[in-house]
Amino acid sequence: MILLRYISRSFREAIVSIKNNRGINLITIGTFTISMTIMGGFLIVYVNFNAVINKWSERVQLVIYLKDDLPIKDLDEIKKKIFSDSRVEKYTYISKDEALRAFRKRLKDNSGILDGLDTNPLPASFIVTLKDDLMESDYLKRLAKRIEGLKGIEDTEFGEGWIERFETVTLFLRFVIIAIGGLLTIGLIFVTSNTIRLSLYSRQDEIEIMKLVGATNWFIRGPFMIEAMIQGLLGVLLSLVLLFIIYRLILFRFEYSVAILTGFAHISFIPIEMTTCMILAGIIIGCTGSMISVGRFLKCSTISKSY
Amino acid sequence: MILLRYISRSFREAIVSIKNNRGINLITIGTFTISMTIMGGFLIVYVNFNAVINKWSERVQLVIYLKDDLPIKDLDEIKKKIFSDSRVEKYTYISKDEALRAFRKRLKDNSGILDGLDTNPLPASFIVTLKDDLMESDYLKRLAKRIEGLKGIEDTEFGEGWIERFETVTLFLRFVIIAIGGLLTIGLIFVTSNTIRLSLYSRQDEIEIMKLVGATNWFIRGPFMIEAMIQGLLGVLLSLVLLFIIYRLILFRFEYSVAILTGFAHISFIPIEMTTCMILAGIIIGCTGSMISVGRFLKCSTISKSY
Amino acid sequence: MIHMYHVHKIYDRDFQALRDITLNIEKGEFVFITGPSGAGKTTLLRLIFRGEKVDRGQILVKGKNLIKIKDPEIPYLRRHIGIIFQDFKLLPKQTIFENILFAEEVIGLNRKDINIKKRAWEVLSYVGLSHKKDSFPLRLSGGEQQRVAIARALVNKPAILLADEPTGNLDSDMAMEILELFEDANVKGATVVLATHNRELINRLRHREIRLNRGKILNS
Amino acid sequence: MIHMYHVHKIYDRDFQALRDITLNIEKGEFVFITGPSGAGKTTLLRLIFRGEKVDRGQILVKGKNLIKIKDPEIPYLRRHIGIIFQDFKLLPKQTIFENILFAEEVIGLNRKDINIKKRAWEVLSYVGLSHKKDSFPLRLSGGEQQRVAIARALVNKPAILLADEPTGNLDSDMAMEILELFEDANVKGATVVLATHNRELINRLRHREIRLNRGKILNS
Ligand SMILES: Nc1ncnc2c1ncn2[C@@H]1O[C@H](COP(=O)(O)OP(=O)(O)OP(=O)(O)O)[C@@H](O)[C@H]1O
Ligand SMILES: Nc1ncnc2c1ncn2[C@@H]1O[C@H](COP(=O)(O)OP(=O)(O)OP(=O)(O)O)[C@@H](O)[C@H]1O
Ligand SMILES: [Mg+2]
Ligand SMILES: [Mg+2]
Repeated sequence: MILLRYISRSFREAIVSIKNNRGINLITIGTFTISMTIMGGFLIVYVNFNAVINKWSERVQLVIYLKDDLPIKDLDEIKKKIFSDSRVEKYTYISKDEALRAFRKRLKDNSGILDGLDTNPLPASFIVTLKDDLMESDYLKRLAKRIEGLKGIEDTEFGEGWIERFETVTLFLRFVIIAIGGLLTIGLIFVTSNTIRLSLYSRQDEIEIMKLVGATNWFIRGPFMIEAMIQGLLGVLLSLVLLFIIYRLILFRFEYSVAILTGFAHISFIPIEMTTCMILAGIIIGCTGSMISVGRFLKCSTISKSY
Repeated sequence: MILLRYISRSFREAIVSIKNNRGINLITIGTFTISMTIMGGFLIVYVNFNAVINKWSERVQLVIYLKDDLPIKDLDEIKKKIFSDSRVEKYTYISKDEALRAFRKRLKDNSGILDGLDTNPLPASFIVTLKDDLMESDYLKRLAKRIEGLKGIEDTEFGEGWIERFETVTLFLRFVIIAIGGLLTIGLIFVTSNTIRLSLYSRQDEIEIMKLVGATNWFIRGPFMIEAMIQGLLGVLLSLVLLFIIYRLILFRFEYSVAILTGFAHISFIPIEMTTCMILAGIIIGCTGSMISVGRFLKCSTISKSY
Repeated sequence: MIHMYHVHKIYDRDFQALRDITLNIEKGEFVFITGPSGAGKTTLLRLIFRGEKVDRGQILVKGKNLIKIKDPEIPYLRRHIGIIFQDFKLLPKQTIFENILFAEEVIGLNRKDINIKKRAWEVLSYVGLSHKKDSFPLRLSGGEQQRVAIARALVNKPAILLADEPTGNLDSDMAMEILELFEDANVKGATVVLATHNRELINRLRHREIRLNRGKILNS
Repeated sequence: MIHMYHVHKIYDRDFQALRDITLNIEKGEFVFITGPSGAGKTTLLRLIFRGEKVDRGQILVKGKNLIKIKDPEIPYLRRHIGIIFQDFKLLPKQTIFENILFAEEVIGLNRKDINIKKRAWEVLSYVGLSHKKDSFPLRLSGGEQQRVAIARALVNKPAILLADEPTGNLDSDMAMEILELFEDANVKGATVVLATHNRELINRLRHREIRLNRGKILNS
């Protein structure tokens, strides 16, 4: 009951204070919105980039070129070796003929060159793909090393090497997001604590009177904390709305080009869990910022030195 | 002389105020640093992305495949047509033999397939590149249309179509930079005006006394403006240092992978003109922020209502 | 009620605002603190409600040792003390009735409770202002504002009343009215400590006087 | 020097702090503004130095029409007026000498100029404090602090001295010393307007008294 009254009073006072200091509050909410929009923008890029990579990494594959005229025994040996590896998802056998057909396709209009061939110069091959855990091109390399020792193997090759490149990019993006997120969080705590300090200043007299008549620090603190939490919440909500609008605009304006660029059809919004995290972050940042400044204010402001 | 004294006094007072309100000042400078770092990060990405595209777009070329056994007369006609276009930079003739040699190179290990050929199936061609103005793949298309009508032309083809994709990405990046830049600028103006308001509050008595003894608004304003400009300047300088460190780290950690990714060897820092702009922006933002809050403060704070 | 033993208060490292103060104020006493400007009157009062820490010596207020008191306990100490200043310290944007309610709410009471309102009303009629309960402080005369401040100080029934120059902004007629309120509260049981340099007041009411000068007690 | 014609001042849309004030204060006069708390004394002074705008009527100060004065001109008006308050308003972190220099610097003089320093020193010796010039305000008695405030008000040689309850925080001996300084400045040519509710002062010096009550002039 007392806690409930405490919270409801804090809320009431916070709303009064927000109404009375509309300017500063708008500024803090604006700053929250801006920072969270930047953060959210990065999240959108990250989430989609990750999805693209996952798509692409389906193409991570090991190609094992076989010697011509391999005895069945050796072939079985190789099959067994590949299959016994627990992380291999599937392997496909491509015969010499199939290889030539595929090559012809790749040459498209120039495939005429192949017409004059007497023999098929392309080797038969196994194409091995790994299970889900896609980021580990290292594993693929180790697998290749192990297999290369077997009899009957001409050469091994990896699917394009794209993945390796993008692994670094994802790592890099993740690094950037964490760095920017950290910076923005600190910045936001600064800004909220500043705003709260401003509203503390503008209510100095009231606080002095509270201390005079015996208010506990929590009584004084309550409204300011709620105020900052409301600021954080509103800021984040606004930024989500803004992000969604931007997202729709991008979808509308750039979807086609992004699709050709990434080979991936759909750009998705920030997933719901991350959205929740952002909202919580807004509230917690507001709370932290206000705690800091109210704490400092209560410590240093003594009652009425009217000397 | 008077102006000089005014500025030197403002400076002196600003530095005293910064010393006395170290906490708030650090916060503003920190916020500047963070925002400018984010902004600068985007600029680095943008600048390098642009450079990569410029490199790539050197590959924008129109390939004109010629019919076999073309009479010299027709060949000259085509040459004249191409050369007469003012935007064409150069055109190279590739004979059937050269084409085959290049193809063999592209096939690398599989070039054995070509050994069995009786005739050379590849056509001779002209490769046309345009002058500098690289973003206009449209122009290349129009050129192709015009040339296709001529006698002796088998087909025309473009270099890869990459450029079109990246044009959109550059546009998009530019859009993002402008948007984030705008948002951060507004945010920073907010934050500085807040900080300045805090230092105004903490110097309320002094300002009241100034007004009492007849200080002009410019006299009161001076130190606060200088204070904010120093904050802005320091913030930007710090962010440049930070950016440079990050830049070196990226160079160290990611250069190789970025190089494979972009096909481009060197990542460059923000160019000097943009750096200058950032520094100016810091100062101007500080100045604007302080003007706003001091203006409002001087308007509303009247002298000593000791009733 | 208030006991000080060899209390020292030092400002700015080397300025002795109070030196070696020893005094006892018993329950129900009415004491004047007097002395010229800068003597340390305000400082003495600030020590009592823990607006400032003692630098040396011992101080006991209502049985609590203020040397040992912890920060979270200070509000509870102050609930036993009603404090009144020269400049009234009312909230200008609230009516005088709301100003009183505010003081009740601060100590954890529910402002919507009917008993709380009744108490506020009672204390306002006690200082003779119940008919102006919906006025804003700035619309009242200085004497009336000070009476509101006293009502606020009394509403939580404190054992001690501290007043620092409560009549400094008032002319002598008003000052006498205000003084009577303190007198009355004292009769009803409150311990009153009143700092002033107005000899007129001190001469009118014959109470114990603690004379300070340059931080020292002259006689007691 | 100061002329008011049917001046009205309204606060909060409907509260008449001053009604229909008409008065003339000539060059070199010494005038008391008296009246009970809330009568409008402070408000009257605030109108003179344009701390507040007049709502109706005309007001002329040193030949300037304050109705028509523009914001950037206000500082130049105030340079002709020395203003003194009850609470001294000194900068606590600067010595009293620096406090005086500050007032000179504010009107555009160079604080490093030797003449400026000389003037500050002169005005401090005038109020009898040159020997304490490197003390900080809080280390002085109230009377001394008020003398510093007066020195600061005088340093730019204003034609008018406004004082709002300048002795409100001082005991009567100190009050008399301060009053003599005003008297002296007046003799040297300054027009002095002093608001107070301290009858003792008014009775001691026989000067014109403008009595206010509820915003109206009673007699003049
Ligand atoms: N916070 C402070 N910092 C430094 N000095 C202080 C502080 N508070 C008071 N002083 C000094 O302590 C001395 C005593 O001050 P105090 O306010 O107690 O005097 P007082 O008797 O109340 O005087 P007055 O009658 O003018 O109110 C003064 O010299 C004052 O300058
Ligand atoms: N800024 C303001 N807003 C609203 N009302 C005000 C304001 N300033 C003064 N008043 C009101 O105007 C009236 C006159 O106030 P003023 O301060 O001029 O009185 P005073 O004669 O100086 O009183 P005191 O002797 O108490 O200083 C008072 O009722 C006061 O409440
Ligand atoms: Mg005092
Ligand atoms: Mg007044």
